[in-house]
Amino acid sequence: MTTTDTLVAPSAPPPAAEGERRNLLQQVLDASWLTIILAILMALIASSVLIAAANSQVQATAVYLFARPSDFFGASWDAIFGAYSSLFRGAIFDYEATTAVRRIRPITETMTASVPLIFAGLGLAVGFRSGLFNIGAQGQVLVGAAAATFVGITFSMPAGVHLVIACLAAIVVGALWAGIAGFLKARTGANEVIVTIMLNSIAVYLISYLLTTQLLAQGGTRPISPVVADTATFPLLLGSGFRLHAGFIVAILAAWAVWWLLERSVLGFQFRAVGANQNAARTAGIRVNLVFVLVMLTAGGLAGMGGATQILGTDKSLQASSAGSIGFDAITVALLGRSRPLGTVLAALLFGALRAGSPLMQTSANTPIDIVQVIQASIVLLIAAPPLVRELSIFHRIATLFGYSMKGARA
Amino acid sequence: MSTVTAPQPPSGSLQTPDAATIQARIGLRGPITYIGVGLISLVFFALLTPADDTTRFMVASSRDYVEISPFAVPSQATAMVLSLGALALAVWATVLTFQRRRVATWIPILFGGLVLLAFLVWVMAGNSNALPLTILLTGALTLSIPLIFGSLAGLLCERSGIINIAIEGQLLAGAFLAVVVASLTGNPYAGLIAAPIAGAIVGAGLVLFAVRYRIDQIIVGVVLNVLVIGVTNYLFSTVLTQNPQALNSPPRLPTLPIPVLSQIPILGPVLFNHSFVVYLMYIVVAVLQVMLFRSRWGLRVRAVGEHPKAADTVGIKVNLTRVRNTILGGAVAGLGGAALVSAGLAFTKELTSGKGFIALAAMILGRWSPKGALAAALLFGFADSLRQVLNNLGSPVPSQFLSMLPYLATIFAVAGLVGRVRPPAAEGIPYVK
Amino acid sequence: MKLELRGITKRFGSLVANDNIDLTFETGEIHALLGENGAGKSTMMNVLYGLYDPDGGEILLDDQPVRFAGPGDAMAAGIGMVHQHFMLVPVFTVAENVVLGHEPTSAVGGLIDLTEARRRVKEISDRFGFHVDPDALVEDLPVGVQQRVEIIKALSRDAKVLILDEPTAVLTPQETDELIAIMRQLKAAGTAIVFITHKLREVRAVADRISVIRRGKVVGTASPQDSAADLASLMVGRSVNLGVDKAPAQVAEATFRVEHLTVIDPVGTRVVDDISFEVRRGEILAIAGVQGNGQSELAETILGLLRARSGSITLDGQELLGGSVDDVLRAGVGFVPEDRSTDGLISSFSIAENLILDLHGEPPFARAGSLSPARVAENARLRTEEFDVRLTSIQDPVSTLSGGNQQKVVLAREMSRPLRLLVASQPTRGLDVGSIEFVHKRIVRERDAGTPVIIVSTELDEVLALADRIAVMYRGKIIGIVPGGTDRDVLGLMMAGVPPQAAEHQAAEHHTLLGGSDPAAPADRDEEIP
Amino acid sequence: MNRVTRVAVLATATALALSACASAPDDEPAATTADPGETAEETVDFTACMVSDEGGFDDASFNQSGFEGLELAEQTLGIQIRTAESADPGQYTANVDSMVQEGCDLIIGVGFALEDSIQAAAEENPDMHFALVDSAFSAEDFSPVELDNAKPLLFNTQEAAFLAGYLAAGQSETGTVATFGGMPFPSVTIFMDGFVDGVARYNEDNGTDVSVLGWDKEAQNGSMIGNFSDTEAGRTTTEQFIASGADVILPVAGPVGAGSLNAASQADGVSVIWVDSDGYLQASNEQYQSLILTSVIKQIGNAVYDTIEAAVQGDFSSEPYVGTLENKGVDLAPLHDFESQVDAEVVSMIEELRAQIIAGDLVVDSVSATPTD
Repeated sequence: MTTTDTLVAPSAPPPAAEGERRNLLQQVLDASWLTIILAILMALIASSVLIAAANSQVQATAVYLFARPSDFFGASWDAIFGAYSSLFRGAIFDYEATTAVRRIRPITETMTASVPLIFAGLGLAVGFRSGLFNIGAQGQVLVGAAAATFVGITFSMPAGVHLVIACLAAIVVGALWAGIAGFLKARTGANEVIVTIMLNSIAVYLISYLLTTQLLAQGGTRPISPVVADTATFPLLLGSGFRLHAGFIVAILAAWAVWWLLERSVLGFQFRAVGANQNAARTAGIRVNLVFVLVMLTAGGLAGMGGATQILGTDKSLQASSAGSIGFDAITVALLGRSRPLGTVLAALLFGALRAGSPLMQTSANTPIDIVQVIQASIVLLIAAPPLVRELSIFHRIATLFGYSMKGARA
Repeated sequence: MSTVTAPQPPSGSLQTPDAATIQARIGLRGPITYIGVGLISLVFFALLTPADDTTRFMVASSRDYVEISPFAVPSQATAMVLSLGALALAVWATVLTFQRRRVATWIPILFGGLVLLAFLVWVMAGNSNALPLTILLTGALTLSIPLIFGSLAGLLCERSGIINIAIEGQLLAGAFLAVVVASLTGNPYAGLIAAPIAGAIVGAGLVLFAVRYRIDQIIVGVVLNVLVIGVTNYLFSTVLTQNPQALNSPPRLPTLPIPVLSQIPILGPVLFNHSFVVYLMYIVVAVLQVMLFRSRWGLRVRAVGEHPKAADTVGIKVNLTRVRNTILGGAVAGLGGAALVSAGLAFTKELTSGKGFIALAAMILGRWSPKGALAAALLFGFADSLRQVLNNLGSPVPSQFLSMLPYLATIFAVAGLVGRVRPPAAEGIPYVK
Repeated sequence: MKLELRGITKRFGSLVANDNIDLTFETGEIHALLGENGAGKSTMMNVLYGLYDPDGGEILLDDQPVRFAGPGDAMAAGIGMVHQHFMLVPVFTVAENVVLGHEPTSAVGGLIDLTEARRRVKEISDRFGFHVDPDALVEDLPVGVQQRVEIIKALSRDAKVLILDEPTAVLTPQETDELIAIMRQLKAAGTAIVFITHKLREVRAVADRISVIRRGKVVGTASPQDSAADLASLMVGRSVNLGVDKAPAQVAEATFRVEHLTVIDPVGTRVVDDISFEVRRGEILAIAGVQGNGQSELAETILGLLRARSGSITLDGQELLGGSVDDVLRAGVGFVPEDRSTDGLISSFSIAENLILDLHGEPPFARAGSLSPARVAENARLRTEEFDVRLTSIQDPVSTLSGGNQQKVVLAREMSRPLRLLVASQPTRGLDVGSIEFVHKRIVRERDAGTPVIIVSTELDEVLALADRIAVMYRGKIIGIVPGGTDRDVLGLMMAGVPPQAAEHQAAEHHTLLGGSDPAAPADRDEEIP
Repeated sequence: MNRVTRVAVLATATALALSACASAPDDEPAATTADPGETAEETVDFTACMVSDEGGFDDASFNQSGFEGLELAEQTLGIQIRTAESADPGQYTANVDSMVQEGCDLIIGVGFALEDSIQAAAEENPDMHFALVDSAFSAEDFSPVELDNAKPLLFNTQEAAFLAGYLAAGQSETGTVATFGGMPFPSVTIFMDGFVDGVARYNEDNGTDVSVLGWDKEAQNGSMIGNFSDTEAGRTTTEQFIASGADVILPVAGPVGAGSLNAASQADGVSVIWVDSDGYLQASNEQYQSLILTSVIKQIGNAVYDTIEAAVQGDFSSEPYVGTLENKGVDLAPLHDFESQVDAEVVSMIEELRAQIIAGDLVVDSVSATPTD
């Protein structure tokens, strides 16, 4: 016998066209863009408590809060404003900078930082849409970065060709690395969440071993690879004053390609079908196990390419920790982007901004860098739970006075 | 009304003699694996070992009650005997498989043990240091304690239908609070009491989002891990580093050797010479094993995880059960965090370093049962302990590869030994009335 | 104990599932609730059982208003329910399932007293002659026995009112007879029985009182003596054509053959055991049998979802075994799966996408790996029009459609290409009368176009309505193949494993209450509303 | 749920209120705007900046040592400081760049990992000064490069570790000593190389057979925790060393060393050699002082301070600083509690070796040492 897990109302929700059309207030307040903006705002507000608490002056004034509260609130405001204005200056536009280049450089830094996140996020999004929870972008980024580095430091080729070969190597190696998890899932049913997590750790040890060998260190004594050849680096888009490189354009193209793959291609149809209902996909003649492998290959290839852009675009040399937190941030990026290519790009830009802005937040406002992680996690949690956002939102509370119904909202 | 004979005679009469003898295909994966591994063991661990090497073992450390001096064995001969024994078992298992008889559980366990011993003999062959067996085993137990608590936490949640990916965060939160409370009070047991509270809070967050807002439980878990890492890092660098003496120097949980039992040779020091948290683990595993499968509470929890609607129709409050279990699970994971720092270690950033995920693997490998989780966690603990011992004594394998050992073991376990397992049927699906 | 519903109203969004319902259930009475699928019977019972909170109205127990916050309250008040989809935990034993929620515990630590649990099962089982092993795992039991476990579960809680929701759907006629005997026994013991069904024959055989429900409202009461046609029109709201119009089969050559097919599941059970049969062009072969006797596995093996251990399956001389599902579909097999929501449709996909689910890789929808949204939409417009699918937009998720319209989407897709064989499992499960008529008509039309058709159904009514020949499966074997229109008692015995000849003898000796040769209603069979 | 939340909020608020009842400071609010760090007589218009590697400034290791030097400079020289912690290598360049953006006068990168970023920034900003801890600058083919505005701060740690190895071998009762590292980085293994050589020298001098567990200098392979944070692994690793007979342990893994002290405290006669700074003087090691045999000191803080001081005075030079026994840039810490327990012969021999190394008669080599000439 089969088990039915949920008691489902005997009919589908009422068709929107029928009868009571939701009024404008309801429509606006339930819109997902509003939820997203509110979620980001709320996460920033929640984090500002931590920012204030970490500030030494706020701590000092808190001791005599009741004696002279103005000190405390003034100091808190200064701390929070200082932190967020530095974030803005570091990530979007530096109004305090002296040269024009310096002023607009932050936004290009945001774009640069978002490139690997876009790639890895797209890879994960493909997996999520296909029902595979791939936690392994971290390892895939790293092995991809290593493959690109290997090509970049070992061979000498004409510019352009060298870059393309290095990227291809990264894609292939990243794909194969992820493919292990896909293959094991298809053949033995091994849970991909666990296998990919384990592969992340294995990748780190493997690369740190290779960094002590001729293969990646090429005779250096430090566990850092040599700098990749100029012929293998991404060309800069805005000249040497900026780090923004052509990888950004490739990332946007990749987002478009993933959109085409998922929405317009036969293969993508199969990916989505497997993601939405494996049984129905199998009954419709789709080779589900093959799809598992193909999805992981695609995801790994994209993540590997993300690793390549990190090395060939910005870092130029490889370390065991070169993947940083790209792979893990990419999970939240893909979730935030609701596994849609456009959403992923926008989410990656947001995370890129947090990343680009955090150094200045530290140096200029003395804000602990760990705040950024808290902000990221809070944003994703809130965005995943629109009802929570609506419950917490003042706008929605006020709107209930005018007949807005939170329950009527669709999640 | 009469029955007209069907166009074909009923299938029974057409049955060819061999049709009845057609049976399910014999699974060849088992025999091939056994014999393959056995042969590898024979060739690499025995035949390729220099004949005059010896391997030294140490079965007691200087602190033990009974002193046994280290002894040496000829490497090749010993590995040979062990490998041949393993091969014999492999053949036996193959014969059983072909005769369609069940391969008893002790066979793979003994097989694995023999191959492992052969490996140890090989890897330590010619090494002037003795392999400290008791230390290896004690290390395995110590290293597996947080994993055991973690996987118990996982199965408490999953048996009620909530996927708990946030074990890592719960361990970390538990460790953090344990350190702070133990340091502030100067009492290690106070830390042990506080840690479950921190874990429970993370569990409450998980279940809040999973039950009330029905968000994908894997997503919540992943994000909660990030959040806990962020918050503990923040608190560490802003609060703990300001005053490490008061906030980050927890006292050690004292070692309480159990009288008599701890004096048994080999087993005594390995099992009965630990701090309270280890004995607590024994108790929690035993109690959970009994409670989960024999008690009213356990029956209801499992019903909720397997078929929530059926549970609901007999008056069991499905979501309340899930909330309770997830919070309880979080608390158990918090204990694991406390165990991690029970030796009186200071808190450092991300000190759980992925143990929560290995605990998750142990839970799956242990098939969602407390004793299975115990066995699986011990296996991972052993892999980790082995890595340390070999690292310390010097081995021909680079340290990075030894470091991969626990992770590789996990993949092999999940892919090879477990394959398609049957999780609680309603796992991960929000219950909507 | 008297149970009364007054003005019960239950809404789901804008849909009113129960509209101001008044009903009374008396002690020692079998009260039938008759209504077609989706009429709101189950919703009402879930309200009564405390699973749903009503939006209006009240429940009275011996004239005292009561409120049930959950099934626990309802049970405490003496209401027991046997759900249509059994509420049993498959991995638990019978005893564990029976005591779940009111477990006897020993003194120490809340451990379950299994001896006492077994005793409870045995006691009730013996009292009614159920023959249920308390230590058997529920998932290993046949459905008929599972149902008895459900009844034991209700009785062990001293149910004074027992609600049976579509209890006969999974039973053979003989098992149904046994169930009716049990119901009468319980009635005599003073239990009020609420019997929910859409089968006229059963209602007339056992009910003391009949209330008919249509579109969430009680539209009238009837007596068991009323004619089937009257009951049917009261239930459906219009006069219904009770049979399937079909011309005699124009049988041509056999193009589909199954020979010595054996399928063994991973546990080693022979789920399909050395089966051979053939289907000819222009005929409908029904595979009948109680659920779980290998019919689903047979259908899935034909499609290539399951691997056979031995034997062969040929279509137009081409071997299908060993090929992938895709190969089988390409060979011209149309497949309507048993459970459309899990296997037939992807609920989050649009109607248009679901209409090309197994054609998405073929021209004209795909060219060089790229899908053509225009062609997909065009196809959807044509098909939904042809199959009269009621929808708002072809881009809406298919889950927004009603069950009947969803099934039409599946049929429209499977019949939208030239077929060499149609396999339809449970094609009308859970549909309303209008949809059933439509689906049956389309299947017959496919037969008349010369396609061999296999219908897998556990509903004898459907089998009898459609089949030109009937193959009865029991424990993985085909017990016999008999012509369409065979006596339902004979079929029932065959479904229980009795070979055709013996079944005929036995059936002649013991007519069941509802049997085809029941002299009281000789013409009943053709009037059956499936 | 809501009630619980409310109770929790109330409790927190009460706690805050109780602690917030102190009276405001009497002096003018100006006091609150003054930076508590600005205790120096006068402020100098000079900003020194520091970027950490992944470890962060609270790593109880070289980042922290560097940071302490920076703080000292802030307090005594009256300069402004800016700091940035890096979470991963991808941030090195961005962090260094944000320092450039902030208009720092001197930017110090801590750790060999920052070489590329510092080098690139130094080449781009010839008017700014830079310094790099633990690494020299090199061209793509690993040939050393000298920059006019960037100063490498290097340490011949192996010299001090050599003395520590000699001491350990002399102190060992069991004839076994041990060492382990955090990760196989040159700045880690340089300690282990020197240590192994020191033990070998002792054996050579005394005809003993003291063995070193945990590091094989030839193969450059040995015991590594795999990170610089898992103190529990440090503890169990040390326990295993102890069980294998080791009684002097040298953990080269920053805060993980706490795990070694913890394990040593549970055994008789086991001592630990601390690294980077004098572990005996560290507050967090207070309860374990009696276990710390000595420390292999690497004066990063001093080097940082000196570099800043020179830059403030306008004497910045890009000439590499190399910490040696000679200039006390690396050193063996005092024996403190072990003063009376160590064989006087061993102590005098160590002094002799120290003199030999300073004089250049004895060269302690390590593949991890940066060639400086």
